[in-house]
Amino acid sequence: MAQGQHHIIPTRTLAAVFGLLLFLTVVTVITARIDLGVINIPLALAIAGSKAILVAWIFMALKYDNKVNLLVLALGFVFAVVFLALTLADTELRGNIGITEPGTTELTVEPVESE
Amino acid sequence: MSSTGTTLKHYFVNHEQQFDAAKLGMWLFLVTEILLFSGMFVAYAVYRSWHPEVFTYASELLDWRLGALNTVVLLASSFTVALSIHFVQKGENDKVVVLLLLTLACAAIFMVVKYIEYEGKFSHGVFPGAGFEPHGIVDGKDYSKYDIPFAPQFFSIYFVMTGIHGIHVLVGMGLFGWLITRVARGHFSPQWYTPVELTGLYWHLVDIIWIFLFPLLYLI
Amino acid sequence: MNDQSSIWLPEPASTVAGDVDTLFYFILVTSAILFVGVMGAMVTFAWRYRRRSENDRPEPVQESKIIEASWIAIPSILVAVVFIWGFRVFLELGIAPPNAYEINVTARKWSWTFTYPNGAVSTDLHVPVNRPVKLRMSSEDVIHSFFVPAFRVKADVLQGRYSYVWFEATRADTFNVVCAEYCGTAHSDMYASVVVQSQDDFESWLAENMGDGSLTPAQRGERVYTQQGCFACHTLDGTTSAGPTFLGLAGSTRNFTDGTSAVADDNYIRAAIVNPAQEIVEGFLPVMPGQYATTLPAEDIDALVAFIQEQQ
Amino acid sequence: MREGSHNYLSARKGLWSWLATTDHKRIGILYAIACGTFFLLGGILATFVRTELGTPGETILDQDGYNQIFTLHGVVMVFLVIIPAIPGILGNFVLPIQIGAKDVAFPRLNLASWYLFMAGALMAVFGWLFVGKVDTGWTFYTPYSSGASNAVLWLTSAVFVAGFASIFTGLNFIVTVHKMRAPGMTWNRLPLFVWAIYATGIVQVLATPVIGITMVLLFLEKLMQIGIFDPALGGDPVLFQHFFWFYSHPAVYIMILPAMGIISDLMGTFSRQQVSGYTFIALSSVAIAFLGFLVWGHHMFVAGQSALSSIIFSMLTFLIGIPTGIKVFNWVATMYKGSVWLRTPMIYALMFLFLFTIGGLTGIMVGVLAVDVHLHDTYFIVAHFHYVMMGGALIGLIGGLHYWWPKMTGRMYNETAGVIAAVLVFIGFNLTFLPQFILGSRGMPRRYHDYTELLPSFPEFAPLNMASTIGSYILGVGLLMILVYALYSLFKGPKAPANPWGACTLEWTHTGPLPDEHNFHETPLVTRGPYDFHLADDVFGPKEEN
Repeated sequence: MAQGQHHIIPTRTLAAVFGLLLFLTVVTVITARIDLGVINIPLALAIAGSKAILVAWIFMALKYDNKVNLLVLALGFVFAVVFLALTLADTELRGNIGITEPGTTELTVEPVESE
Repeated sequence: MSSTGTTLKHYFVNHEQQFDAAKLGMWLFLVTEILLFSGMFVAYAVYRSWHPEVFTYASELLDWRLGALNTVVLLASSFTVALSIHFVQKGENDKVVVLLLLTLACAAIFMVVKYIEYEGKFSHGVFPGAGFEPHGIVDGKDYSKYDIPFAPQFFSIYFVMTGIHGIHVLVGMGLFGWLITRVARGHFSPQWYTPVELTGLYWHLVDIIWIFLFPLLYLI
Repeated sequence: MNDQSSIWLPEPASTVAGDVDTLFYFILVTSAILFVGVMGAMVTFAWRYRRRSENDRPEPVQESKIIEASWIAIPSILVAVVFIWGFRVFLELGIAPPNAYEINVTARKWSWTFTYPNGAVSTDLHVPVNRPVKLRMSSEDVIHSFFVPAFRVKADVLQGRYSYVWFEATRADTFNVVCAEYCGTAHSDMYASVVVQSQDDFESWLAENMGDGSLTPAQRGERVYTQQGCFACHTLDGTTSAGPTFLGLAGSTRNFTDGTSAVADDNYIRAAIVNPAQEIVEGFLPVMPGQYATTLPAEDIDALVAFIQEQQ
Repeated sequence: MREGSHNYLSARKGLWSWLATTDHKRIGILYAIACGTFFLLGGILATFVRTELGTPGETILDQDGYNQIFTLHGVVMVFLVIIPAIPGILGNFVLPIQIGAKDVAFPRLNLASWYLFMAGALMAVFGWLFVGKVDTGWTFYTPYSSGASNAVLWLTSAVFVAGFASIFTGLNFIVTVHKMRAPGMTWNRLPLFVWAIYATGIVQVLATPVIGITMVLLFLEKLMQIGIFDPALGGDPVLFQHFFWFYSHPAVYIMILPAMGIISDLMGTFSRQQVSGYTFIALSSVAIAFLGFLVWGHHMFVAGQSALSSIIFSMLTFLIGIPTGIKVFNWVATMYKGSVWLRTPMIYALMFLFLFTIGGLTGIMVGVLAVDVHLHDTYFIVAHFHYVMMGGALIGLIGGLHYWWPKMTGRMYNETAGVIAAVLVFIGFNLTFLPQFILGSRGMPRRYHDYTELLPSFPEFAPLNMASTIGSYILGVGLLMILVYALYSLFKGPKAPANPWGACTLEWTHTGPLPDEHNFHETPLVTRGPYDFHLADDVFGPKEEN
């Protein structure tokens, strides 16, 4: 199979994806301007995530490619999230086991009576 | 990648294997870029979760209009790169040169906008790290009001992230310049266009990183 | 099992040390048995199946599923037991009893200082025997680590944050304190000793140390001003930083962002420390941390107020 | 097979044929020379450290000198020897031949990796020698490292540059294994050494970029005080430890997985038996590569991280401890009903099993939350990681070097010298590090220049340290002996036959005494597994009915 057999992505698809990306950019700017409280960050991340998936799936031709490349990209993100999640598991919950002043111990383990 | 077009390296069985190998190698390199930036996103996330009010307050100094413009410019450059791969697969090299020039132009605009942003900040004392002492009034915002604890952290992370991303854009521009000269000299054909494809993949990833950077820094 | 002091662990001298040692010996013995078993198998196989002739080719061996299943299950169970046991003892190590006697520890490049609630300061840690003691530790520069091998307790001491360690000494004796986190040139000279005394010895030491140790409230306020990092936002020389300067603050009238104003007497200053977000002075932002109400003992706050009032 | 007139060594001549080579075998030799020299440097530094600690009080180094020496010992041994060595030397030389390929997927990138590695290495050594002697330890913990002298910038950029060599090597091997296997070389016919290098490649590609960004952030922290890690500026030093250990724990799997690959091959060849649990070992290598990313927090149980994250990290650490243990059982089971041939490579393989099992079991011990509070940052940890890193990865490397020495140099080394050196290394190693377990559990802290103050309540520190120092001298002598007879064999060693060990992986069965420049004349067709000795009639002649 000579190199030329590679799938050529039609320009219409590329243009459609580009349009969708621009649209999503406008959406994310608008939604960020209005204060939606706590869902502001997840929403912005969701839109950015979908834009990223669009770029990867079509522009980077993952759709037409050997799926190992998709696995490699997915692994990249998975380990970035692992790094983030376990670091936040530390930074978010610090100092609540050592101090027994009232109100600071979220872990409901009553201290062991020293015999 | 010798210049005589469709050379098949002796250690590969056929073109297909050589092309797939190059692509897998590029994807693995892109994963290292993702993890490089993941470090900075973790720093951003940790400091934002510790000081959300300082981050939202300090991000008011970033001009989201320029950020949005940069996003559109990068998306456009991604689009032109994707088109250039489309036409190099069809062998219409003249269109490829135009499209790559357009991509280079977009990248240049991106860097100019970034220069304007940085210039605006540096001139008012907003530096990463120790040099941070904002002053002056710019379109209604009194910069000296932004000198609060942990604001330096926000701007340090902002400058490190956009700085390293900017360096990647510059590297991309260099690659496109090199690519344009080679396309002009007719090195690529529908049978062999690997460098164009790989540079395109690299550029799309630089765009994806900015897609995440823009909302996190400028909008929320 | 945990009282004999074998060559492995120093003589236990705290309540929690016994549990740690039992767990340590359990793992040590199980590992030893496992190790001897594996090495025994290795040596017997190596000897029994040694090569007889140059090109003999043994038949391939069919792996038995039972052995494979067992050498997955047994280590998993062992490891689960050890994890849960370790987790329970870790909670014991982590949570200090509420009635613990609290002492402040400050680590700096290459020495320890211990400050007692009554203001006594000493370079050796005197503690009463059979009473839980909790150490609230912070460092003035790099990371150190407070480690008393006899008590089996250790915690890194960080700058700008408190870390805690608690123990209950069971023997009146003197034990070594070492720094377990590399902290520079004289890391290996950063010694102190824990002097465990009977209750009344401890009290008499405390009383007689109280004399030279106590400072005037203003001096003590100044130490709190530096230790708590107030200098980061409040200067003493009149220049405004993130927060108002202390120079000339006492007695001046303060007008607030909501238009009201008040004279800065001692109650106002105390309220500003304990509940900063309530009234914000014109031209400043509500960014002062609010945890001083819980983290600063009353004497420290009084000392700070005295210190601020002195800044004229 | 044409006689050796045209093998990879004699095909081209001259220094330029080495410095500009893209032949994976020559690049392997280049790595061998580089890593060998750095190992010698690291070893000399280790002798300094042990001589200083041999007797209480100041012996040959003052406090600063001692701190600087152990820092360079750490940096050289970790970043310049044990991480690049096995993938660089044996991975480069053996992997392409074992899968029947003519070369790696990107040969020029392979050479570029060597130059990047040398650039990083020279920056580190030059920086330490001339710019300023760094004394922060190889872990560069802030705020000490961000406050120390500017020489730290040299070491951090050296680690950054050398990191890329590791990334590109890993990337190269993954693509090679995916795309360039010979016909018939299916995934379950890959030798276990190839599986191990493949898994290591995954770790190298996924983990090394994070040490890159950590070094950049430390560089900026030091240069511009960006205040991310320095608590004086509002940063958090524990965050630096998260960044550092997110790379450095997977890095220990970059060190040990290739050695496990070597041991699997050695056990197979020298027991002339199927490696027991082939699929388990292959898949668990890849599983360890991924699980290795979940456990870094067990370095920070006392560092002030939240209790919940310590508990999570401890639990995940045991998840990864089990497959490693089961691999050891499988290796021992390989010898069952085999035909064990105790030559030097096999002696090192058995020594690996002995030392690595001790290292692994003590690893479980310090993975337990409560026990680690007492043992963290003591000599128990020093002994543990020397047992797994030196006892594991380095002994594995030495075994591998003996095993592939005939194929790399066309010469046989002296067998009796090999055995004597192995015994010396074994005795020296155990005498050095077993006392350190006891030192550590009794409470002697790490990185201590002097322990005279502790002697009154810990009198046994002096004899234990002295024993450890004597042991380190014996170990040093043993290792030097290997170097001597290895160099001797280069010139005076007898010519090696094409398959001296009766192995049946491709590098032994399908190449001459010295492989050709392009490994094979025609790409081999693979018909059997790597350890199917009972089918290997081409190696042992027709099977006589006994």
